[in-house]
Parts: sequence; C-alpha cells; structure tokens
Amino acid sequence: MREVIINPITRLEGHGKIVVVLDDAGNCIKAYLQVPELRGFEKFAVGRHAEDMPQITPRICGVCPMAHHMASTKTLDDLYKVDPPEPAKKIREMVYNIFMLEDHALHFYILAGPDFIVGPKAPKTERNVIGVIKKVGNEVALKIIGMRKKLRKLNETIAGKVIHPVFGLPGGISRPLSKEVVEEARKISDEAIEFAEFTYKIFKDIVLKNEEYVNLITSEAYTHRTYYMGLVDDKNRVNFYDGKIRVVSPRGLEYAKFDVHQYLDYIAEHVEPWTYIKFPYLKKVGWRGFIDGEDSGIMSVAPLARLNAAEGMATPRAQEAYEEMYSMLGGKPVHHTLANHWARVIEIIYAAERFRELAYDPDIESRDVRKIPTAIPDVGVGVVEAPRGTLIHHYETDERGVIKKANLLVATQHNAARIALSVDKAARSLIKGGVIDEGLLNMVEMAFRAYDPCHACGTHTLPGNLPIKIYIYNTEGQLIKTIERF
Amino acid sequence: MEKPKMALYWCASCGGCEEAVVDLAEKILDVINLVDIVFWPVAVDFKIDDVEKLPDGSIVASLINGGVRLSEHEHVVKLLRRKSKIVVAYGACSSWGGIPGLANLYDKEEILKYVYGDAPSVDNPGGVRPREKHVEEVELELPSFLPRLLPLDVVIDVDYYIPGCPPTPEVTWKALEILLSGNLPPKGSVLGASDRALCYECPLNNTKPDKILLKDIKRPHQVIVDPEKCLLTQELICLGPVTRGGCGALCIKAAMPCTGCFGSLDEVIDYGGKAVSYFASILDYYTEEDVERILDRLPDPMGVFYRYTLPASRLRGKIKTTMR
Amino acid sequence: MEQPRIGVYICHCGVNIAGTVNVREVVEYAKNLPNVVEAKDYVFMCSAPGQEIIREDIKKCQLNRVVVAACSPTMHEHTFRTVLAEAGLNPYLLEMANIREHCSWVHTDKVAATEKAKKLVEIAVAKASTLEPLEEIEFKVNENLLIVGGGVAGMTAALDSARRGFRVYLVEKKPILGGNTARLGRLAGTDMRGVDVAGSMIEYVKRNGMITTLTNTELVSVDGSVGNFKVTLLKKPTYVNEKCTKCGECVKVCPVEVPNEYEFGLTKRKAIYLPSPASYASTYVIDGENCTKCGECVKICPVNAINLEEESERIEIYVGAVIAACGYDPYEPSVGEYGYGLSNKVITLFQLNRLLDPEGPTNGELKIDGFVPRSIAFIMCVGSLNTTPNSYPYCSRMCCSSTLKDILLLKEKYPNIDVYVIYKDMRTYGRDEQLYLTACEKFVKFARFREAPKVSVTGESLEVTFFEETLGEEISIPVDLVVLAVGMKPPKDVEKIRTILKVGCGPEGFLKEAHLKLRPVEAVTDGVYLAGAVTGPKNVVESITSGSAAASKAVGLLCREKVRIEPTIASIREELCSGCGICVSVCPYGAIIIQIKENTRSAKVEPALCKGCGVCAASCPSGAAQQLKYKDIQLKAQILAATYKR
Amino acid sequence: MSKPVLVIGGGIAGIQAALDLADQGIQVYLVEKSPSIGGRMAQLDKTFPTLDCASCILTPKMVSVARHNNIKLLTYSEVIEVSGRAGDFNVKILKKPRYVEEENCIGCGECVAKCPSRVPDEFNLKMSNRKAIYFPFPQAVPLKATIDKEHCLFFTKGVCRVCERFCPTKAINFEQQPKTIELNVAAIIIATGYDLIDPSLAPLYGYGKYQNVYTSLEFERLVSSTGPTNGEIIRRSDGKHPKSIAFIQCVCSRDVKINPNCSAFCCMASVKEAILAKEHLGDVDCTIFYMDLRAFGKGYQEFYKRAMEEFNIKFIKAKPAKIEEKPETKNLLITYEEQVTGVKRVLEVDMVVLAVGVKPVYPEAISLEKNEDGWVKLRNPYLDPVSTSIEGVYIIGVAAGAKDIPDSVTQAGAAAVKASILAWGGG
Repeated sequence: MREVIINPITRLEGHGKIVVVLDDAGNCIKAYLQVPELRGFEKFAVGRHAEDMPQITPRICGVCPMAHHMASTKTLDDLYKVDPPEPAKKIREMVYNIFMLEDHALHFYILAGPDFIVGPKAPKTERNVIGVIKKVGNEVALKIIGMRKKLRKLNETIAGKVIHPVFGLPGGISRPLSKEVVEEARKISDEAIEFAEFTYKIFKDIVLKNEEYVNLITSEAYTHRTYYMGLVDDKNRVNFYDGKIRVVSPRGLEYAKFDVHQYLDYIAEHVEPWTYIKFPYLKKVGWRGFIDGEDSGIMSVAPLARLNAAEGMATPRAQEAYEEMYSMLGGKPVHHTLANHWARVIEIIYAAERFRELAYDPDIESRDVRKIPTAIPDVGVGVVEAPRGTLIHHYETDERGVIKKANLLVATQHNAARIALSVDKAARSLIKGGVIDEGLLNMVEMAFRAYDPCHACGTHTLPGNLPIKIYIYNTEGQLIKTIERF
Repeated sequence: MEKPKMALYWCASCGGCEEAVVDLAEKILDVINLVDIVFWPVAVDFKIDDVEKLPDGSIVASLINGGVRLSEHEHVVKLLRRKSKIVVAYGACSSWGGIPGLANLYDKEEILKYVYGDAPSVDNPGGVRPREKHVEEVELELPSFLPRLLPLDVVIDVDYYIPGCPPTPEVTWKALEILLSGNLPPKGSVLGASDRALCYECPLNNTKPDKILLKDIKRPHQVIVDPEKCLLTQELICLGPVTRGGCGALCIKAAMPCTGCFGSLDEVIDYGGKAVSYFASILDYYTEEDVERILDRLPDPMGVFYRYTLPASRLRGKIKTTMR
Repeated sequence: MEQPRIGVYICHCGVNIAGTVNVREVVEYAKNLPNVVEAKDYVFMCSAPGQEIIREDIKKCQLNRVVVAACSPTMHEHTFRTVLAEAGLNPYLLEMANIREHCSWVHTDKVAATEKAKKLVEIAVAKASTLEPLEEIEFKVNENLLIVGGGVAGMTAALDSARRGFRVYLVEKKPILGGNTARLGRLAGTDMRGVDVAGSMIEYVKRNGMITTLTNTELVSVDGSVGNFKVTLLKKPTYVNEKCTKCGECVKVCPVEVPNEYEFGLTKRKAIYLPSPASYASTYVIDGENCTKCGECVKICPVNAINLEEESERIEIYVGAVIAACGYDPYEPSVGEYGYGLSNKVITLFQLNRLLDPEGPTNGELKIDGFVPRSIAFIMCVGSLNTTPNSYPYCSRMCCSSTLKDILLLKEKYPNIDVYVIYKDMRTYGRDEQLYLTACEKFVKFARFREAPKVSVTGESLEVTFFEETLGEEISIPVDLVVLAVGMKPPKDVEKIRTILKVGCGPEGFLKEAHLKLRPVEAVTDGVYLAGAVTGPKNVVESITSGSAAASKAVGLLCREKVRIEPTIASIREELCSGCGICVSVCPYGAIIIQIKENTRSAKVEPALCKGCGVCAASCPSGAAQQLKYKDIQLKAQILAATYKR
Repeated sequence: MSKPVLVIGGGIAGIQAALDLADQGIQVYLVEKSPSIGGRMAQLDKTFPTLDCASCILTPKMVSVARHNNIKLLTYSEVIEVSGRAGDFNVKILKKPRYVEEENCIGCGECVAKCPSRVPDEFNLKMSNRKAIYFPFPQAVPLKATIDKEHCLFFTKGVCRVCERFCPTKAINFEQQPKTIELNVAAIIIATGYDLIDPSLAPLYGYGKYQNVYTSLEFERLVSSTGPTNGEIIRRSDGKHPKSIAFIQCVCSRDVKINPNCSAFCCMASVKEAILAKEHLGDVDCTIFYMDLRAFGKGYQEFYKRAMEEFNIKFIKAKPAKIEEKPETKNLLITYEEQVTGVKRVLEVDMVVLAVGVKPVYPEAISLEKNEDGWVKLRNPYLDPVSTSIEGVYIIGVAAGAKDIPDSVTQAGAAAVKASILAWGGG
C-alpha cells in the first residue's frame, strides 16, 4: 500500500492535508482530507457574557467575521426574546449584503479569477491577480480594488470594524447612522449596482462564451449529487440575512423546510478519527459514509446550494441571471461544483440590488435602532447565510446571560463531507496504475476553490499558487517520488 | 541587489491577520516591490522544505500570527526562528494568545469531550475522537492538540510585536516601514501602534468630567449610550484607558466600548491585572455588600479583562503555562 | 543607565542582629549577588566609624549604589542618605534591608534567620540596581497665615503668630469676634467672665498691626498646598459703617423681630441689632437674612451710617498655612426632649449662663416668670453618651465642671436653693475635682441615673423621674427649674469647611487630627492646623492652649524659607499619558490635574500636594504614573529577587 | 537672631516642646536628668484609646530630637541654678559623669554583656535586674552606656574594669568628672513630669505587703514585651497567669487626706490595661472598681464602651474598703459595698492593680509658686495657661496638672510658641 500526502494544502479552518492511498496496482483506493485545526470555541464560549459572543465568534474566521457577528447578534435577539426595531434590522441586512457583495467580489476576481479570466491552462506565472489585471486592464483592476475598498470602508464606519465588527447587540445595533453615512451608502449602492452588472458581463464574456470552460464546469469530475441547503424567504427566494432553512434533495424536490430552532431535528454531526473537522449531515437520512446520492445524508451549502435550495431571487436582475443559469445548465438542481462561481456572480447581483433597496429605504435614517431587552435569557438560536453557506449559532445561558452551552455549525463544516467526496473522487479518477496525473493538483485545487472562498480568499492577491506537495510512497512505505506544485 | 527575504506564517489564527495584510490594498504592491516573500502559506508557494534549505538567519523578518495550539505550529515557528534574523509576533493571538487563548480556561480533555461528544448536534455513539495516529488503510497522522494555547514568545524568542485583533492596515504599514528602515527599536518593542493608551486618540476623551467615579456597571446590551460621551462615564467597561492606542478608536466610534485588542502599554506588566486594578479603583463603593453586588453585575471578569491576553498573563488560565 | 556598582554594608547592631544572624555568611552571600562590587560588615554601621567605611568605599570602589542591611529605614535611612550625599552620591541611591525588625528580632532559629537575612539583602540589591537619582523638591513658603474662626482659640492662635512676626488674616463668619466663650458668663476658678477673656483678646487683636480681621466673612475656597495656599473669601455686608454712634434709634423703628441667638433665644432682637453687649460691639449691624430693606432705619439714622445697597465683597489672599478654629455648636435639645420647649422652666446650661451673666437678659438675676426658683435639677449628659436617641455617643468633657461652677455661683447668690445634680458619671477630671468636693460641701444633692430621666411638665409644675442607682429605686423630684447640661456638637458648617480645607473628620463629625495622641493640632493635610473645639469638646482653657499649640505648628512652617518634600512622590511620564483621568479620579489629595494642550489631555502631578501614597501608580492604566523609588519595575525586581531560588 | 530656650525634662511634653521650638529655628537645650529621654511614656506598653504601641510612636520623636540640628540634648544632666529674668535667664547645668565617652560609645552592648554586677532595673520598676553599666532601655536616646557608680565593682571595690577591656572603641573613662555648663536662654519650659504617690500611704490596699498587688505602672511593664517577663502577665508570688484581675481606681487620688485631685488619666489607663490583660491572657476576668469613670477625651467613651461590650470587662462602682491576702493562695480578697443594695461583698481575685495618683516633680533650682494642693500656680489660667508666675518660665505636661498624652503634647506646642516669641524678643 502506498500513500500520497499533500501537505499542507491551503487553510481550511487552518491548514489542510490530503493523503492518498494506493493499492498494490497503484490505483487510488481512498483519499483523505485531514483538517488539523481545532481551537475549542464552543467550549471556551462557556462562562462568557452572551453579549460578547458577537465579538468572540468572529474570531473563528477573520475572512467572514461579519457572518459570525450577524449570526451571533441574531442569536442574542432570540436569546433575549427581543425583536429589534425595523430600522435596525434593515441596517443590519444592508451591512450584511455589503459584506456578501465585497466578499463574493473578492473571491470572484481574485481567487477564482485567475483560473477563469486568465485561463486554467495559462502559464502559472500569469495565473494570479497580476494576470487578471493584464487581461481586464488597469482601469478595470482599479475599479475592482476601489469598489472593494469603498465597501469595506463603509462597513467599517457602520459596524465599527470590518474585520471583527462590533455594532451588533441584542435588540438592534449600537447607534443610529449619521446623515453623512446614509448619503455615502446610497452613493456607493448606485456604484455597486453598476459594478455587479459589469461583473456579470465579464463572467459571461470570458467564461460562458468559452466552450472549454463550460465543459469544465459540467465535467463529471466536479459533480456530486447531494442534498442542498440554504435560507429562503417566505416566497422561497434566496435570502442571506433571515428566513427559513430549506433543503432540496438531489432530485431537486423540497426535502425539508424548517425554522432554525428545529435545526437539531434535521442536522447532526459525524466524527471521524482522522480529522479534527466534524461532518454535518441530514439526521433523518442518516450518515452513510462518504458517498453521494439520495440515500446519503451529505448535503452541500454555499452559493450554488443556496440557488438550488431556493426557487428564485428576490431582485429583478438577479432573478434574470438565475433563470439564465438554470436554463443553460439544464434545470435544477445543478450538481456541478464549479457552477458555484456562476452562482456567486448571481449572488453578487442580488447583494448589490438588495444593498441599494435598503440604502434608499428611509427607515435607515431612523434613530430608533435599539430595544433594550427585558426578558430573562435562556436559549437562543440564530442563522445567516455566510458566503460559504448556512451558519448556525446556538447558545444557552443562565439568568445573568452567561453562556452555559454553545453550539456552532459553520458553513465549511456543512460542506466538509462534500469536499471530502471531491477530493476522493479526483484522486480516484486521476491516479491509476501507479501513474499519477500531474493534473491531480489542478483538479484538487479547482474543486477546492469552488467551495471555499473563505479559506483562500486572500490567496491570490500575490503571485503564487495553491501550495501542494505530493509524496508518493511505494508498497514498502518508502518515498519514491515527490511532486511539487508552485 | 537581492531583496530582503520575508516570511509570514499563521498558527491558531482566524485569518483576520492575513486579511488585514490584504487590506493594505494598493500598498501591498509596494511591499512586494520591497521584499521577497519566501514563505506565506496562505498566499504564496508553500515550501517548508525550501525554508529548511535556507541558511540560518537568511530571512530578514518573519511575521507570525496566531497562537501556538498544535504541535505543527510549534515545529514551524521554531524552524522560522532559526531561519530569521527578526521574528515579529503579528496580532493579538501570537502576542498574547488572543481570543482563542480563552480556551486555556479549560483543559484539553474538557474541550475534546465537548466538541466531539457533548455538543448538542454531535451524533457520536461510538465516542470517536480525532487521534494523533489513526490506522485506516494507512497510518494517518494529525498534529497533536497541545494541552494549552501558547503565545509565540513562550515557544520561541520574539523580537517585536505588532498588536491588534487584527492590526489595522495603518499599524501594519507603519510597522513594516520600521522593519524595512533598518533603524530598529530595542528588542521587545511594539511596532506600529501608539505609545499611549487609546484615550489619547479617542474623540470622546475630552468629554470626561474631572473625576470618574462609577456607581454602577452596565453591560453593553443593558444601555443605550450617548455616542458623543465617554463610554466609561456611562458606566460601561471601556478598556480604552488600559489599552494601547493606534487603532483610531474604531469600536468607540461605533458606540461600543474598547475591549482591549491592542493589549497593554510598555510599562504595564500584566494587562488584565492592570485593567482590573484601574477599573476597580474608580468604582465608588465602600461596603462589602456593594462589592458583592458589583461582582454580580460582572459575572465574567476573565472574558472582559483578559479577553486577548490570558495565556500571556500572570494568571495564564486554568492550565498552567510555563513562562520563558 | 550606567552599570550599577553596588556596595553592601551589613550591620551587627551589636548583638541585636549578629546574635541571631550569621553576618559573615550574609556578607559572603552578598558578594556574589549581581552588580555587587563590595560587601562588608561592621558592629554598628550607623556609628561614625561605620559611616566612614561607606564613605571611603564609595570613593575607592566607585560605588554608584549602596545597600545597608541594618535596622528599620525609619531609624537610619536619613543617616545613610547623608553619608551618600557627603560622599558625592545622590542620597536616593541608597536601599536599606531591614534585617533587624524584620528578621533578627522576630526569629530565634539562627540558620533560618540567616537565610532570611540573605534573601532580604538580595531583594535590596535587586532594587538598588534599579534605583535612580532623585532630587528633593522645594517651594518657597508664603509667610502669611489664615485663621478661620474668631473665638478664643482662633484669636489666641492669631495673637501668638502675630507676636512671633507673621501676618495673620483672622476670618470670622459672625459680625463680631469672641465666639461662644464670650457668652459663657463667669468662668470657673476665677472672677473673670467669658466676655472678659474674649474681650481682652479682642482688644489685643485690634491693637496688633499684624492681624487683619475680617468679620462677617466666609471661606469660599482654598487652593494650592502647604506653603502656598490661595484663599478666596466672601465678606458680607453689615450695611452699617463706622460712623455709627450706637445711639439705638434704628432699633426702635425696625419692624422685624427675630430670636436673639446671642442670648440662646431667651430674648428677641430686631433685624438691626448689636451683635454683642455694648461694651464689645463697635457698631450696630443688619442681619441681611431677616432684613426686609424697608428703609426705616436709613431714614432715622442721624449720622447716615446705614447703606442698604452695600454688597458682598470677594477677597483673595495668599497664605502659607491655615488654622481651622471653627469651634462648636451647643447641643440643642429637640422639643420634648427632657421637657425642653414645653415649658420655659426647662432651660439649657448655656441659657443659665446667660441668666447668671450681669450683662445678660435678666442682668444676672435668676428669675423665671418673675420668681427665683427654690429648687433646681441639673440633668447631665444631655446630648451626650447616647442617653437619648438624638444624642451623640461621646462625652462633652466640659459640662460636668461647667455645671458645678454654675451651681457654686448660684449657691453664692442664692444659698437656699435646693440643687439636685442628676448624673451618670461625674467627670471633674484633674484639679476640677475640687469643684466637686466644694459642691458636696455646699450640700448639693447628687443622684445617679441609669437611664435618661423623664421630665414631666404639668401646668406650672415640673417633676424629674428616674431610677436612682445608689438607692436602687425610682424616684421623683418636683422642682421649679430644670437645667439641661447640654454637650457640644460639631459646628453646623463643619462639612463645608472640611471640604474646602480637604481635612478629614471622625464619625461624630469633628475634624480629625493627623494623630490623635501625638499630633493633636495638625490636620492630615500638610499646612492645615486645628485649634479649639473643632476637633472635639474642650473647655475654654484647653481651647486657648490648643490655639497656641496650633500657632506653634504654623509658625514652625512659616519661618522656614522653603518647604522641602521628599521626592518619593508620584510622577507622570507625559509621553506615555493618555489623559484618561483615572489618576485624577482616585487621588485622595487632589494632587493631579489634567492639562489640555492642543486638544490633547495629559495628567500632571502637583508635587506640593502629592503625599506619595501611590494610588495613582496602582490605578494608572498605562503605567505612565509611577511612584518614584517604588516604580513597578523596581518592585518587580524585588519580587523576582524574592522568588528566585539561587 | 533668636536666643536659645531651655527645656527641662525629656518626656513626651519636653520632647514635643523642643521639637516645636527647633522647627521654629530656635536653639534648644533639652535637659534630662536620666541617661535617656523618653520619660514615662517610654515605660508604657500601649496607649489609649487607639492602642498604638507607645514606643512605636514615641521612638521616632526621640530619634528626631537626637537628629535635629537645633536641639542640644543634655542627658544625665540637671539644672542646678537659674537666675535672671524673662529674655535673659542664666542657667547652670550639671552634667553628671557617665564614665563613658559619649562620642566614642557606639552602643554595641559588649560592656553590658560582660559586666558582672546586677542591679535592680528602675525602668522595669525593679521587677528585673540590669547591669552596673547599662542602657536604660533598648530604644534609649542617646544609645550610650552609663556606669551606675553606686553599683559598679570598680567604684565600690576597686576591681573589675571588665567593661573597659571589652569596649571595642575605648569609650570607658573611669576618670570622667562632672561638668558644669552655663547657658543664657530667653525662656525656660518645665516639663519635669510626675511620680506616683507612694501607695503605702493608703495601707488598706496592701501594696508592698501583698505580693500580687501591683501599681498600674508596674502592670504596664508586665504586659510590655520589653518588660521583665517579656510580656507574660504572671504573678509575683508563684509565676502563674492570673485568672482574675481587679483594677482599683483613685488610689491616692480624690482622697482629701492624701490628694484631693483626680489624676485624669488613670481611668482610661486601667480600661486599657484590662483590655491588654484580656488580649494577653484571653481567659481572665477583669473587674474595674471605680467611682466615676472619667472617659472624657476624644474617643474615650467609645473605648470604655468597647471594654464593656467587646472585651466583657466588669465595672463596679465602689471604692473597696479593704484588701486582704489569702495566705495559702496569695489571692486577694477585696471587700466593698455593693452600690445598689448597700450589701457588703467580697471579691476574690488573683491579682490587684492599683491606679495610683500622681504628684508633680519640679526642678529644685526654680522656686515655683504653688497652690495649696502642692501643684504649680499659673499666672493666668485663662489668658496664659502655660505660664508660671515667673515671667518667661512655662510649665507643661503632668508637672502642670495631671493630664493625658494629647493634652501634654498640646501644652508643649503652646509653651513652645510663647517661648519662641520671647526668644525672638517679642511678647
């Protein structure tokens, strides 16, 4: 038996490692994605003041801190049984859409961008942000960097900090928006719409008009037939900030639709001894191991899953793009992992449109943004859609609001099993008869990126690639070959 | 001329520090022009072997973020220490442990038991736990989860510190300028941030009355504050007075009290101890009953006063940490 | 900082240290400590030859720090600092290890005591390495003195200080000097009356060119510190100028009548009145609070001495010291307490004094409703010793003697009156015991109560009922007059005075001495002294004595050219200070201020006010405030040395 | 320039007067007849009502006196002649020989350790022994040895000189002669304090006859850690801890035959001593026999109350009629009349402490005018409360009338400022 270790891959809640096991014939029989990362947030949350959780939990992930901040803040609303004033909810949702927009844009242009915009087969020295700039032009590049900077600055002003925000409190937000901020938000939201349209155009021009790319997206190697989960509004349309959790089956039928309070009835976590990450799955279907299909409880989250789990988008341009995608890819659900990029662009449009709607809503000028909670806290559960997917926080406290128990289901986890499937599938299809296709690295990398904007969002701002090194061992366990990819 | 070599590494961090570097925005390109980044797992070629091949001391500066939580972190930071002239603890976690350092209030077993056993959504009837060595088809190894989280300077010698959770782009840029200037401050210095407490740059510092004596403590969710008035005087525990400045009072501008992510100032020996001492000294209480009552108003002093610094504090947490 | 070169000197203190501690072993140990270049022992380090060893070594070995391991620093730190200074070293580069009081005197196990002495030396050496030179702080002293209160204590203090050559501002809130003493009638053991004592003092005060008297004047604020106080006063108008001839026409037309406080309410006066008997008041005054400004007096005044438009005046003066001599208020029983206020036959001792005074409302005749009472009961401890719910817990000290003095006067004048003294403990301490003996000889009847007596008022008759301890039974005495021997209580504006002067007060409300036994006329605040009954009940003689004693302290300060304070005070490093203001909030001496420069704040210590208590250093969140000679880094060095195992 | 002032007596009053004057820039001569300053206060264990340790608060003052540049300390010296008048007194002082050169003596105590001669120790009221060469007490100021000529073997028998042999600084000088010092001073402050009246004048209390009857000053030494028993309260008769102690007030005071005056501080001193006895022994009954409990000073009534309530000390208002000893146990039987019932009762106790009244001590060289009761007559008690009838001569402390420490200290300040005025030529 031989093993191949890819160590470390890029961060997955930290660092990752892939081990590929070959049989004596040199065929891959199994590939493991190991996540060697554990910090114990759920445990050390115990003893903390509940109201500190919106500031503690963002430290789980500094790339999508706003997702944790918002999930946590909403959990506190629930914990203290306080319904924030409408203006507060609108400001929160606006901030949240700005965050989704900024985060998705970063991913699209900077992470996935090199693969698609420059081209998957372009020389590695060009497959980076500089290559992207060359391709789209300096002006466009500045537009992208400028947009991101503006959006992040706006969120810093409203939320206090953009990395690890502070403004969320049970019952609302820390303070109303000043006139200047409201005006600034409106101005930026106009630009955001334009930016979203422009992004969609680039995607269509560069990706969809390239048959090779489309084939890549639909290729079997990147396809898993799993359940899909996402938040939907009362009309089953995608919503990032609030709604019910909807799950559709691999065949596209509604499997479940539930309030987050019922999450324990639907979701359970499986533990494997070879990785620190836990694998959530659909409890009622059950854990059947790393397989796909209707009988496997493995589900997927993130942009594509959200679109699959919903029946449409709540804003007009996004809805058009939504329909366009499904018609091109042959209807719902789409099982191709790489279609996440497409879905992400659709969500960019939605986020921009929703941002603009809220920015122009007169409510956000209101001073009424806080309700002081009066109830005695007990249990609270909250959910948002993080860029990477459904994010659930669940706290139990004593009467003073001190955490007694915390449970966190983060987006990466929901996708963990499907990512493991992808890795395994890629390895099995690409390592045969002792021949290790060098394309393995590419495949793995692309499969990753599709899911994992958060893990790697900073990745391609500098020249360089996903750092992978493969160790190939013979049957005696001796190292026979090393393949590096850089 | 060869550009100076620089490395960046993360331990038990959230990635916010990496994101903060990215937030240098256009300035990141200046950095690239000035230095040759030889190691940055999140961003550039990862070649730990290549790092090993470098002559000792050949990296001018390594910026390391995150606390040391896994055996793998320990291994890599020791390697970087050998290869680097200067090691910089970047951000709150590597400087003092940061928020993940609060895990030191619990021991390793308590954490594993909850995460893989008692958490409500876990379905693990067999009591499976991630193991350092596990034989499936082959032996799979996981780095070991250390008994506690260690600040970087407990594991290796650290030359400088850049504070913040995360350090702001301004602070990061200033610190890089100092590092690249060659005009280095004394070992142990904090780079890029202010030498004074946050109050100094706080827009509300001038709204304070002559004397601040507090009759009550309020937790942030219990009060709607006047955003134009010093939060401390509104009975919120603002750690601005005890926290190093440099962030520009971001939280306070959002009407939320400072929670201390820039850590303590040069002259302060223990951040949390100092925070408790300063805060207790302005409480206007005299009787034991008052003290009892006030302690009840603040059930989690650890999470409030030691939020970012527990592993580096004199208390060190429930789990003993051997200091250097 | 230069490399420390420390000399360690270990004292045998005869057998005091050497009897328990193996000094040679400590010397050898000290030699190997970091930065130590020389270590020696001697039988008495504080003796001249011992001092010489240190002086020589400082030069010979170029020492820049010295550790002396001997007795308590309160004994000899000063001695050794002088040695360092004489040898050209900054005296604050000395650190003492107390191996006597902290070691040899309290231990018997010689081995363990020697180990402890080593550790104490090691700790001192560690701190010595971190010591910095400090400069003593000096201020020029303003030679003027402020005295608050123009009673006998204040006037005595004023006279003594002025005679000693210092300018005195004597401030009295009432329109006239003399205080309570002036109203006391005849005093014990003399033919003098209170008004004679006060009056002669007033004369001396008037004649003394070094005393500026400000009557009808109140203290507004006192800023600054020992040696340099800035005082703001408010002089209120009396509306009558010195042209007044005391003709009394104005009083006749004045329509406003109020109780006469000088006579303890026994009579009434007008809004324009003489503030004391004619012989001592120089003019009539108008009581601004009660005057309706009707203008009648202005119209009638033959010399145009009245000006109702007169206004208050703010006066600023600068002084080096302050004496608070604000006196006391007599305890005023509440209505119904021992029948007081229910009958004009229940009076206080102070009222009796007025009735017995030839210048009093009855010209010295004791007549109630026109009759001389045949029997009088004196009830002691009224308002004192917690006898009633309203009363204070303490003993008022003067009432026993004062009562007996009045009884002897009465007995002189009316030998046939039956006098009962109903008391708890007769406290005629010292030579006043002779008053008690004399009273007994005069057949004054003494009866001892257990609980406060009850005074029942039925129509015209009075009866005092109580459980008599000696007889062991309850008795009732019908009397014609009841005199309540009331005690003394803190003056009503004591809280204001104490806040302005930043002086402490005890639980009973009197001002607090720096040390109850050995510093009875000094306040905790440097440069502020206390005279008379403002610190607690006193008789006239004791008040006068304490007035002189307070003057003595004030003169001791004022005659110094400069005040020197030890530099072991707080210091704030401005470059580290954020201006958060925590130190200002906690400083018990108001010694720290926030200065605002270009819209940024920073704290600053006023060295003259700082007592070096260290509260600011402990609370300073940024470590900018440090206690000199006890900086965190210095204490840390000591702690590390203490916990380090060699 | 100011003229010097003479202070006679180095007790707390004299010390405070000297310090006040010295602080006012005036040269002070402080004359003390015994080898050390400190006076009666140095013999006390703790002080009422604060329970401050007497030496702890007194010693720093003594050290200040020794250190003050303006104070010339003349111990073991006596004023033998005074002439002149206010502003211009001529004073002769006799400095008795210590037979130890003060300049050389470093206070090491070698001589004391080696001296073979044992003498009853006056500081401990003869309840223990000292040597013929001695320091009166460990904190003595100046800490210079003194040879007691009367008991020194060399002076009495012509042999020994052991001290001389062992002195490391050659300070012993058997040839030393008395010295007369002449001074001109502007004013004189008398602070010569008091002695206890001889308790045997009141024979009914059995002092001197019964071993377990003590004076309160003896009791102070007995509870003091530097006293003859290192702070152990034990009976003279058998060295056992007493289980019951009676404190009897007004012994030789308020007694027209002996001394009509009240001694002002004994009530509180006894209350304090009873508290100390409780603190030291725990299991002891303390009873105070009193006539009137004179708790008149600041904090005194509260202290008295504490003694009753917190320390459970019994107070009996009665003057004992007699005290007898039980020969077999050496316990004491106190006969008194119960106040309420008038019944005669007897209380048996293990130890009796007598609060003995005081008499003033005056310097012989100055003839002061006295009252009938033997106490000094003041010039004008109201306008000039610290002046004797001789202008420029002031009197303070207990010598001027029985009083407690704070009142003595206050008088010291008062006399100091008066003397200071004279010293500067004012008045």
